[in-house]
Order: sequence, then C-alpha cells, then structure tokens
Amino acid sequence: MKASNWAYGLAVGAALLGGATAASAQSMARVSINADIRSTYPGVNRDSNTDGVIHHIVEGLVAFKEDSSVAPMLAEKIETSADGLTYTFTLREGLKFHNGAPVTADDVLFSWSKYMNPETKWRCHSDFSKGNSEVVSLDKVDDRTVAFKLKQPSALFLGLLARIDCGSAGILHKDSFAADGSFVKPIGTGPYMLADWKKGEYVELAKFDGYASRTEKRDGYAGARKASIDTVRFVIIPDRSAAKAALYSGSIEVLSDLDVNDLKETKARKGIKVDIAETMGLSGILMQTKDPLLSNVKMRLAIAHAVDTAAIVDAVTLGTAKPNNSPIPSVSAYYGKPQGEMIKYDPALARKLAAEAGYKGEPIKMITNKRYQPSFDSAVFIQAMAKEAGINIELEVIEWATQLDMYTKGDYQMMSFLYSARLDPSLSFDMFAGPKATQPRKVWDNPAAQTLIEQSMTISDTEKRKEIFNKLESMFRQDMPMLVLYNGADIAAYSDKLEGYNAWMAGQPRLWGVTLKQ
Amino acid sequence: MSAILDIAGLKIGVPEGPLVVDDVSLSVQAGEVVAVVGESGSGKTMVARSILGLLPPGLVRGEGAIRFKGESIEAAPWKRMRALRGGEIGMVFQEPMVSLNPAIRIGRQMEEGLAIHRPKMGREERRCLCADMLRRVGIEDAERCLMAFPHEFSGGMRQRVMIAMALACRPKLLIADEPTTALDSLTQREVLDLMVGLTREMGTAVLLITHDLGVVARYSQRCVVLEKGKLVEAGATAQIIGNPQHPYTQRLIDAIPRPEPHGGDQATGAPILAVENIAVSFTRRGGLFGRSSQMQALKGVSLEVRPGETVAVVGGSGSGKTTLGRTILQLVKPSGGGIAFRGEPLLTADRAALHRFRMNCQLISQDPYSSLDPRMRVGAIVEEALRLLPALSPAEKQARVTDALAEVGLSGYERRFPHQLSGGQRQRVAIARALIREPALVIADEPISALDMTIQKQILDLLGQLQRQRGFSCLFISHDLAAVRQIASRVIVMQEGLIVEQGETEAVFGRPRHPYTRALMEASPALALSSRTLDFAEASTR
Amino acid sequence: MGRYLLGRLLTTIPTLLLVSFSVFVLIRLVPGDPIVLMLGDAADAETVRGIREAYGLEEPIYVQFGLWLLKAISGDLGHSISNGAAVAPLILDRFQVSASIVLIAVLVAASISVPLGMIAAWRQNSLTDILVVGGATLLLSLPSFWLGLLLLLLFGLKLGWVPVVGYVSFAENWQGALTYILLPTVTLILIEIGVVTRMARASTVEVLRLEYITHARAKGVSEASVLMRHALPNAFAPTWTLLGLVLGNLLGGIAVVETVFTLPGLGRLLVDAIFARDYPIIQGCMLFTAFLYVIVNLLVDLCYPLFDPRVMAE
Amino acid sequence: MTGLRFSWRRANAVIGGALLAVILFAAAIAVVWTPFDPLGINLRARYAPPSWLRPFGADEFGRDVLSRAMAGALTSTSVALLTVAFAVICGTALGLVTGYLRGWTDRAIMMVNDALLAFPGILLALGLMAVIGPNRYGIVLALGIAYTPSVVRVVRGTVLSIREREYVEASRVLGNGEIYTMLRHVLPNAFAPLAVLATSMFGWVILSESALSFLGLGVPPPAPTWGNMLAAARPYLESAPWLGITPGLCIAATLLGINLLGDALRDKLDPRMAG
Repeated sequence: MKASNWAYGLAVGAALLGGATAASAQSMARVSINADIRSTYPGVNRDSNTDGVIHHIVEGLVAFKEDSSVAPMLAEKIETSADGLTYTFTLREGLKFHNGAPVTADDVLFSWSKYMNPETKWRCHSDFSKGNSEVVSLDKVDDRTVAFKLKQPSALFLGLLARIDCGSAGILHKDSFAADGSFVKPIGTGPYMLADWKKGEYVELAKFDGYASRTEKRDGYAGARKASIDTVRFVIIPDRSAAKAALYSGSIEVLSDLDVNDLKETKARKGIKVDIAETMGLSGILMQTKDPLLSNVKMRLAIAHAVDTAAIVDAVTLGTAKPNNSPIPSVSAYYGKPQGEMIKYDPALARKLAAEAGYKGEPIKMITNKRYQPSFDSAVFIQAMAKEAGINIELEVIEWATQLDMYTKGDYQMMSFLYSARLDPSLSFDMFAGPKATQPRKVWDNPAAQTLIEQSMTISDTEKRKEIFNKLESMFRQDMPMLVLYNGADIAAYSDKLEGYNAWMAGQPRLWGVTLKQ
Repeated sequence: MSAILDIAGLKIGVPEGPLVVDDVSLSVQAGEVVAVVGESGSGKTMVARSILGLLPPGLVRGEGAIRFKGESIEAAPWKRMRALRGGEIGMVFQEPMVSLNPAIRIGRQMEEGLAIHRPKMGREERRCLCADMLRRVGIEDAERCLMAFPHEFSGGMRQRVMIAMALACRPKLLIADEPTTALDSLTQREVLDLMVGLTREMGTAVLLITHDLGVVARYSQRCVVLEKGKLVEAGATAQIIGNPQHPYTQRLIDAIPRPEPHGGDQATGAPILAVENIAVSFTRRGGLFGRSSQMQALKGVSLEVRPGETVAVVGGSGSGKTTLGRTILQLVKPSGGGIAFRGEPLLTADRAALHRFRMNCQLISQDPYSSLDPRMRVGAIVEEALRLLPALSPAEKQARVTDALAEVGLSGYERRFPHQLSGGQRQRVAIARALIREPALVIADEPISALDMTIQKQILDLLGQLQRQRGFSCLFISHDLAAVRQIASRVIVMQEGLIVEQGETEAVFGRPRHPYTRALMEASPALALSSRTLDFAEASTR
Repeated sequence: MGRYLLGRLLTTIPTLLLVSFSVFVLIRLVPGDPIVLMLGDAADAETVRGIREAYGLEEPIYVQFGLWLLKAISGDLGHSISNGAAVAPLILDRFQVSASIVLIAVLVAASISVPLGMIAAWRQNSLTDILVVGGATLLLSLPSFWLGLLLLLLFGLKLGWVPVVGYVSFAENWQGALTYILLPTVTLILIEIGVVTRMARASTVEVLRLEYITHARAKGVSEASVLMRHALPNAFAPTWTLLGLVLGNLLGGIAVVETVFTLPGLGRLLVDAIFARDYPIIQGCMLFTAFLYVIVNLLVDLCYPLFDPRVMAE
Repeated sequence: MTGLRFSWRRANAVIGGALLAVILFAAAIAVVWTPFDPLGINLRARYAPPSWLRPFGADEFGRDVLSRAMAGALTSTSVALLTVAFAVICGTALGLVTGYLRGWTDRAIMMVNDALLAFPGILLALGLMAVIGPNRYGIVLALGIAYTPSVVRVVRGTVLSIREREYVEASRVLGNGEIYTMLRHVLPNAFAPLAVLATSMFGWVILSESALSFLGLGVPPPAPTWGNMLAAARPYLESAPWLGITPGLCIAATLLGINLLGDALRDKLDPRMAG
C-alpha cells in the first residue's frame, strides 16, 4: 500500500513537472462558448455547447460528414446483412483510450450497456429501445468486432448512432466510471483529453499524444482528427458583444457562432478571418392550429403570403443563409424542386385570405425571445410586414426558458422558433409533426402525414423516399402550420493565427487539423 | 487699572445687508464681571463671538475696534488669534449638550487646549492639572471623568466640565455666553456660583452674556443693555436695576413678575379636579434581550383644583411635574390612584364621559414652536378645536375664531402659518386654541419658559386677564417661582415624584417649611430680584 | 457584547427564513422548467417527468423546502441542476470575484471621497465646493453599465490597454487578476465616489455648524486639527453607515457591471441561473446575498460606536 | 455681496429643472408625434449614421434613434412615475398603519419589510421580474414592490417621531380621534421626507428599469426604452457608437436633473442643509 502510494506520488509529481516544463513552449487556442457545459457524460445532460466540447474527447463507431452522410469513425468497416437487420462493425487497429488502454469489443459492449441503462437517461435511449430502430441485441463477434441486431430494417439506424446530440454513442473506457457505476469523467479516444473544468469559467482540454487518426481528409466529425495544438480552452463568455470584443483583443482565438449583425464589422477587422457554412437547423414561425383564429387554414395562409421570406432572410442573415420555405434543409440530398419553391409574397392575396377567414383585425400574439437574435429580428420584420397586409401581430418578447415551456405545452398563438439540426428528412418532419393530443409540443397534427413519415423511416431506397417527402411537402404547404424561413448559417470568426479552421453544417467548433502560428 | 477688554463702536452684519450689532462699545476691567443683557435678537451673542473671530458664516465684522489688554485684536493674524483663543480668552457656551465633541473623551478635549497653549507642559503634568481643575469645579471622580465621553454626563456636569476646560489655561478673560440658560434653576445657581467663585480666585475677568436680569443682578458689577443690536444703557448694575433710564430697560425690569394679592374667596365650591394618590411608572426597554427597568415618575400624588383658582406645580427637572399634567390629561396611563373631573372618575370612564372631559379640559404646552402643526394656518389651528362641536354652522365657527384671535391680540392673523409668527404670537395662538371651547380647566405646562422676558410678562398678563374674564381653573406647571408667585393662588412643590409642600402661595413663599422649597427659592434669581426691585422701588419712592 | 451579538444574529434568523421560503416558492412559480431547457425542442413529457423526479422536483413544495433547509443548515446548498456543480463552493468561488472588486472599489472610493467631501464642506460655496459637488452629482448620474461600456470601448478596444474579457483569480496570477478587474473596479469607484463624496460633504457641513466645532476653535485649535480631529470622526459616522449600505448593495447587485465586463461574479451567476431556472443556485445566491447584507449591516453597526460613542449607551 | 453668494438651491433647481423639462417635454411630444415611427423598420436606413434627417442616426432595424429615444423617454418616465406612485401609496399606507398600530402587526409587517430590505432593490426586482414576466406593468409592479419597503421605513420612522410632537398631543387633547389625527396632522407633516425620497426614487427607478432592461428582464423589446436601446446597442458600440451614446446620455441627463432637483428640494424642505 505504502509503496504504491509512493509510486503514485512520484507519477503525479512527474506529471506536474512535465506539465510545467512543457508549459513554456505550449500552444493554446481559446474558443468561446456562450454558456457552461452541462456535463462531460456524452449524450447525457447536454446542450449544444456540451456537444461541441465532448466531441473533442470521445468518438463513436460512426460519425457525420459535412454533407450529413454517415461515415465510419472508430469502425474500420461496417457490414449490413441482406435482410437489413444485422450491422457488423469492425474496430480499427491500434486504437487507444486516453489512459493508454487498447479499444476492444468489450469496451463497445460496456459503453452500450451504460447508454442503454434507462437510469443513465441517455438522450437516444428511446430511439434504440423502441420504435423504428429498436436494437434487439449487441454481441461481441471477436475482440475487434461487434454486431447490432435490429428488430426491423431501418433507414435511420446509422444516422441515429452518429447523432451529435447523443455523443455519437461515444466509446468510453470503464475507468470513466466509479466503482459504484456512477460517471466520473470521460476517458475516450478523441484527439483531446479533458484536463480541467473550472465551472462557470472554462473547460480545458489537452492534446492526446497517443491518438490514432484516420487517414482520410477531415470531413465533419469524420476523417482525420489529429490534434496539433497542445491545449484548447473553451472559455465561457455569455455575452456576444463581449465575446466579439474578446476576439478582437486577442483574448480568444475562435468565436464559433458570430452574430450575423457583426459580420460586416468583423470581416473588415485586421487579423480576423470569417468562414460561413450553411446549417441544418430550422428557423420558422409556428402557428397554433388549435387557436380559434389560426385554426382556419386561410388565416395561416394569409400570414404566409403577407411575409416576404426572401427579404427577411436577407436582412436577418445578411445573405449568409438562403431563404427556404421547406422543412427539409436546403443542403440535404432530398432537397429538390418542390422544396425549393417559395411561397409567393402577395399582400393583396393575404388581405383577401384574411377577409375570407373572417379576420377583423384582432391582435395575434407572437412569442419571441432575445436569446436568439435572428429569431427575434425575424419576428420584428414579420410584425412590420403583417401590418402592411392588415394583420395585427403583437410581439411578446419573453425569456427563452418561458418560451420553451410554452412551446412544450403548445400554449401560444404564434411563435418565432428555432429547431436544432435534424440530419435526416424523416427526422426533420418528425420533429414537428405528431398528435397534439398526446404531445402538445407538436405543430403539425395530420394523421395522413404521420403515416407517410413513419413509412419513410423504414424504406432505405432514396428515390422512394424522395417521392414520400415530395408528397409530404405539398401536404405541409397546404396546411401551413409553420412558416419556415431559413436553415441558418454557422459563421465562425477566428484569429488568422489559426490555420485550417472551418465552419461546418453542425456549427460546432473543431480544433483538430488546425495549427496555431506563434 | 487698565481695561482687559475694550470694545468701541463695534458693528456686525450681513455683508451689504442689515446690521445685527450696531455701534456697541463696552469695556471689562481686570477681575470684573460685566454682563451683557438683552432678549433674543439683541445681538449679544454676536458681540461675544466677534471678540474671538468666531462669527457664524454669513456674518462679518464691520467697523469698530476690539482691544485686549491694549492690543488691537480685531484684525489679528491667524496665529495670534489662535494663541488668544483658549489661552488668554476662554469661552463657555450656552448649550452644554452640544458644545462638547461627542466622539472624543473629556480628558483629551481638556488636554487639547493645554497642549496648544502650554506646550512645555509634560503629559503627566497636563493630566494632573486637568484632574485638579475638574475637582475644583466639584467633580469628585475626576480620573474617571477624564476617561469618559460627554454623553455620560448630565447638562449641569457638562457645563462644569466646560468651565474647568475654559479655565484650565488660566485665561485673563472668560466669555460666558448664556452659560446656564439650558439648566434648571437649582443647577443654574450651583454652576454660576462656582464659575464666579473660581474666576474671582484666579483673577479672571468675566463677560457674562445673559437674558436673565436676576443673574445680572446677582453676579455682575456692571452691565450693558442691548436692544436689537443697539446699546441702550450701560453702567453699574445696581444703578441700572434700581433706576433704569431707557424705556427698554424699564420694560425689561417691569417684566419681572411681582407677587399679586390673591383673594381666597374664589377658591370655593366642590373641586373641579381631584387627583388621588396617583402613581406613574415608566418601563425602560433595554433592547430585545436587555433587562427592562422601571422608573417611578409619580409616587402617589394627590391634589385638588377648585373652580376659578390657579394652582401652581413647581419643582426642578425630574420632579414629575410634567408627568402629572400629562397624566391628568389622559396622555399617560397611571399605574395606580384615581382622577375625578367634576366628581366623575376618569380612569374608568366610558367614551362619552371621556369626551365630556376632553371638551372641558385643555392644554397650553411649553414649546410654542412644536405645539402648532406647521402645515396648518392659524385660523385652521384654532378652528380645529371647534370641530367636535357640531352644533355650530361654518359661519358661527368662523366668527368664534375671529373673536378668539382678537381676544389674544392676533386679529387678522388667520391666514398666517405658525413659522411666520414670533414665539409669543405662537403661544397666543395656543392660548386661543385652548380657550375657544371655553373649558372649565386649563393645564398650562411651562407656558412661558421658552419665551423672552418681556414676552413672558405679556403672556402671563394675558392668561391672568382671560382667567378673570372667563373664570376657568388653571393648573400652572412651572419651574419659574417668580411667575408662579404672580399668578397662582396655591402652590404645590414637587420633588422626585412626591409632593413635599403645598399651601397658599404667600404662605409657602413667605415661610417655606421644606428644605427643597427653600433651595428652589434661593436658586431663583428672578424671585430674589423681584423682592429686591420692590426694595429699590420703595427706596426711590421714599 | 457577546450577548448583543448573539441577539442580533438570532433576530436575523426569521428574516433569512422568510427570504429563503419566498425565494423557494416564487422561483417555482416562474414559468419555464430547468429540465425542459435542458432537453430543448425535443423534450417530451415523459422524459421530463422522469428527470424531474430524479432531481426531486416532483415532491410537494414544502417537502422540497424542508429537505433543502435541513441541508442548508449544515452548509450544503445542493447541486446545480444545469451542470451539477456544488452550489455552496460555487457561490464562494464567484463571491471572491465580486468581493475583490467591490471591496477595492469601496475602499478606494472612500479614501478619495471622504477627504474630498470634507474639503468641499470646509470651503463651502467656494469654487472648489461647486466643482466637487457638481462632479460628484454628475458621476452619481451615470448609469454604471453605460460608464462601464464607455470605459471598455476606450481602454479595452480603442487603446487596447487592458483585456476586455476573462478573469484569473488572484491566487493564480495576481498581476493578471489586476488587469482584469481594473476597469470594473474603476467603474464602480467612479460611481461610488459620486455617492460617498456627497454624503461626506453633507455630513461634514452638518457637523461643522455644530457648537463643539466653534468650541474647538475657541480653544485655539488649528483648522487642520478641527477638520481631522473634531469633524472627521463625527462626520464619518453617517458616511460609514452609507458605506455599509453601498457595500451590501454592491455585493449582491453588481450583476450589471459583471455582465458588461463578463466577470464570473456572484451577480452574473444569479442572472444566468435565473435564465436557466437553476433553482438550487438561485436559492443559494439569494440566501447568501441576504445573509451577507445582514452581516455587513451588523459589522457596520458594531463599528459605529468607534465614530459615535453615544451609540454604545443605547 | 448677497447677489454674488453662490446659491446651491437656485443653481440646482435651474439646471435640474431645465434638464428634466427637456426630457419631459420630449416625452410629452412623443405621445402625439415623433419624427419617425419608433417601431417603423426601414431596411435601407440600417445603421444610418447621424445626419440632418436623422440627427441621432438609425439602429440595426433602420429605426430612427431620436424617435426611439423620445418614445423611450415616455416609457421610462411613465414607468418611473407609476412605480414611484405605487411605492409611495403602498409604502405610505403600510408605514402609517405600522407606525400607528405598533404592537405585533407592526412587528410582523416590519419583519417582512426588513426581509425585503435585505435584498438589494435591483436584485429583488430581478427576482420579481422573473416571476411576473417581463412586461410594462410587470416592471412597475416589481420595482414598486422592491421600493415599497424603503418608503414604509421612512414613513414609519417619520410617523413615530411626529406622533410624539406636541401638536399631535394637542390634537388628542382637543378630543380628536386617532385616525383623524393621523390623517390631519401626522400625514401632511410626513410629506417633506416623503417628497425627498420620492424624488430620489424616481431617479433610482429610471436607473433600475434601464438596468433590468439591459439584463433582458425589463420592458420587453421592441418597445423602446433607454435600457433596451442601450442593451441592443452594445454589440455595435464600436461600429455604430451613436446607438449607445444617445440612450446613455438620456439616462444620465434625467438622473442628473433628478439629482439636482432633489438637492434643491432637500435644501428647501430642510433649510439647515442650505448653503
């Protein structure tokens, strides 16, 4: 006991010493995040900031590429059985955890058992425990191979497994957990290791020297992920103007979500570079179909025609995002002509439709918030435009927390809302369509559409799916439960000392494959 | 023998404005006590302050010369002036409660002057001298006193400390500005005796500023009379008191109350007010967890007031005389005893009986500055007393207010606010308010003590005159024996919550039986003076 | 003395209990739910209820309060809902930031303002007085967040003298810490100078017209000594009370300044917690602030007799 | 010499009055007219710098800053007036009741009052604002509740001291009832400290309202208030400084006006403090 203590002390001492000597020549990149991360447990108690940090630390079997397709990550290859029920993953050779242990099939089984324990409250638990992609079993084939068995064929299984908000079902070493099974800290396989989490101030990651990288080019969360910067610090700066000022003054190197309104100014700034990528989130105006006034589809259409989507999107995103009236993101492979069609801006028609709906100028309350500036800006513009068409919209600006509460309860007339990215068109529809009686947050309650959506989840054939989505698109346009405006853009601003930094559709910062000039 | 202080043609005023002191000259010889007499607004305090260059901001000294031991000091440089202040000329102020720095121990405050003016003196020596001075002003526990803060002492003690402090540097001149006005008559006597005795011993001359002719007569050799900043008369004290030349001085002397013959015939019939063995105790709360202590303010007091008579209650501060008045008025709850008004017991009375009592008993209180609501006009203040007499129409009420104000000599003052009136006028308003309802009993609590001498006389005369017209009974609470002697037919002497002596006024004043009564009488300079002026007057008529 | 202290502390208990309970109830009346916020647009009722249960939020409110109170008495204020951090250490950690700024600001402001106010009072109605009072009133009228923004714009962005964002603790790197807290401290100093100077002047004016000052002069005491020895202790008493008030207010209320300078202070913690509906942090912050306020007032009262010995007697 | 002597009261009253008059005048005009619609969006005028047409420039929606500042004056001053009225009315009523009743009612009310006072005003308003939800009446209520305790304390203190005055005693001796005495003699005389407090409070409320709006918990945008304008202007402080300077100056000018006027009022009501 004594001896081991002594050895431990020595090791710690050496580590500290090593750390201290290395510090002099260490490179550090600082990235702003607008709120503290919620936990370091992948896919458990997380938000978008948390995901951004976690994906530097852990990796899953598969990962998303920049075009939202799925590529192997820890897996070397993926084989699908002919009946579409068995997925066999073979792990790459030479993979190591941050503590030096090799990655084996047992680790995959162990991690999966943790995620699939209902107590864990993993975000994707319900996706794999029931429904379309239910996993019947996960078996070890050999030390480097595992096999997932599904209950039914699913077009979504790999996409779900790669889901960013579920931590890509990241593989964790069992020492990540304490003896009683509780989570301690992530020991993963990613290019960075968790070094220090100073709550409310920053999260610091250190380069993992034993990282085994893929050889393909960096592509989204897939491809090569080799780190070259010694330390990455995610600094919590809740205030966007402060974050901007920090970037200007060299207090941080990366501002991963620059506000569009700052774009012009930041672009002009010396020493700062800007990169823009379209994302798959969705910004739109929800209209409560249960509301006495808005239950009339003509009223909803009147509002849709009163709005000049193109002008709003141009003003709000300053041309960084394309206007899009479809729930399917414009970068998606399923985005075609029917999706690309814009709703006609026609105030006269809007007036006519409103009159037909028996509208007499009653105020319609639209909820919005100041947390998401473009969402607020859109609301302001829509209010002004609706006024032109004789529709009296009153803005109610509330806190995001309150708005979210009202959203979940379906307690609103209109609402300027933001959806996070869904990387498959089936999921895009699923996120807002559903029975309001049991899930009040759902926006579009149409049983026929519901059947089509479920169908789309089981079919893997692209053309067949396209057909379904086109059909859904026209149904959606007829019902108009939500006026989609645009998908948004991720604008990353970063110091020109950083080489190789890019924005991408998920919007998360990526500090691998990036070098720092001193 | 040259003059210690010589003031010639002194003028003080607001820059480019009216003069507060206009052409005052006076001189003080070594070892002499010279009094400067005047009522409020006479400029006597400004004369005193200008000597040391301590005029309040806004006032400046104009023409005139001030010489101290032959040296002209009206334009002395700062350094010289600082050496004079405290060193050669000491000063004692009027308000002992605010003249000592509350944040500094008495020892340090005393030593401060010595350290400046006797720099060679060692610390120990200074301490000894201070302790010695304190003992000489009659403070036994001098060592403890040096370590204490001013708030730990009563007014009289603080004034002793002030005197000790002023005399510690053995100044050639002591300026005493109303040194005892804020003290009760017994303490006043003690402190003044002490001050004059000590200065005589030290050969220090005294410039005594006062409004009290009694004090002037008792302590000063020469005096100067000021009226509205102008010197009206100066000379030997005996001369001026005995044979005043200027009409103003005559008015001042005339204002000294004189005993008047009181017929016993009015004091008949059943008592309108009967107080029996009344006791009052106050509880002092000592914070949330501190122990509360009981203080017995009245320890069983009985008295009767019969229709039409004036009964005086006299006593020093803390004798319980004010509490007695407030208890009778039902403002303080007694802990025992009984009060009956026209035979009706009050303490157990129902609302109606209490209301009848209120309608018939009124109060004239001490401070005319705070007894009138500052936000109400005079007319409204007086009319308010008629509010509870619903039988009157507004016009009738108005008429009665006009009459009442006319009676107290304030016709046409209805629209004024109290702050636009002088102290005497305010007290007249208070009297009008008290009497407009024609009460059977008036309780007057020190109604004249806050007023100037000449005004005191007017108010006293007014009260007497109204009482003769209306025939109300009056309980007159006062510490001023001379006034009491003038107005009351019976006197009750109180000490520490008990009645120590009572009887017909002349009987009590002529043959005081209780030592406390005797002490009170001796301490009252005005009383002594009133008998003396009578002597003077008799002498001059002869 | 000990008895007095104990008594004062005991009387604060009902106040603190009342504060805690009202905060506890009120914050749960606010629409918005920490769990829904955590789950975002995909929150479904079942999952939300499950997680709420895990956090004990489904219990009746008095049970929740009782449990919280029992723990709070032993110093355990629970854990943050949004990131699991223990609340008590978090508050203490953030408090260090706020406290260092506020204490430095109040100290510096007081040591500038009190002499300034006294000189202005001594030279009442002179040009100095007009300038000092005018300047103080002007400073008093500037909103702290605006002043902070202007300073940030000038010294942080235009001149680049100080970093505009971030914080390191004094323990880590005290020079670094100084550069970070410089601007916020200066902002607070400027504002507080306005308040304190006016107070110091007013109370000195009041004191200088009192008889014992004339008495001191009549003893031949020099003007400097009159100001320093006779006026200062008495004029400082009300200023001292004001400083306590300012301190108490600032310790809980510099959220705005912390927002401008993005300092991880107590105020910012509270505001963020309100937005995140992080009940344990909100409760903890409110209780801590109220407790602090009470303690500061107590300390101020305890020190008061130093300036005004009369108070001891009462 | 009298004419040369500096009169604080006059200087304060003149400067403070002038400043406030300008602000109130702007607010009054805003009721009927502003140069542009304060909510009117103009895409072509976004970030327009100050010019003859728009003397204070335009904001990120192309809304005219001058018009918004005028409308903001209206919002801010009306919110402040309502809040002060609320606090003064509630505080006076409670203060009178506690000062008058004493006993356990007094102790209970004062305990709650002290508990409320134990929060810094802005913090209390912050919490209340979160509960009530940000809207114009919410902020009046929140700030009103936050500032009521100080009114209660001042009124109670004044009542306790006034009720011992001799003229109150005189009223009792006249046989007047307690309630009459309270309303006729005590209340009017509590007016002076109350007026001074209310004046300063007006300033505090303007400041608190803008601070709350700045933190995102005040009057909700797009309604123009100075705090909202300032909060919205923060990101453009460098590129479009006119957005932040105008509302900041408005707040500062109002506060300066109030402070100076408050000083003058204090000097007038408490002549001892006069220079």
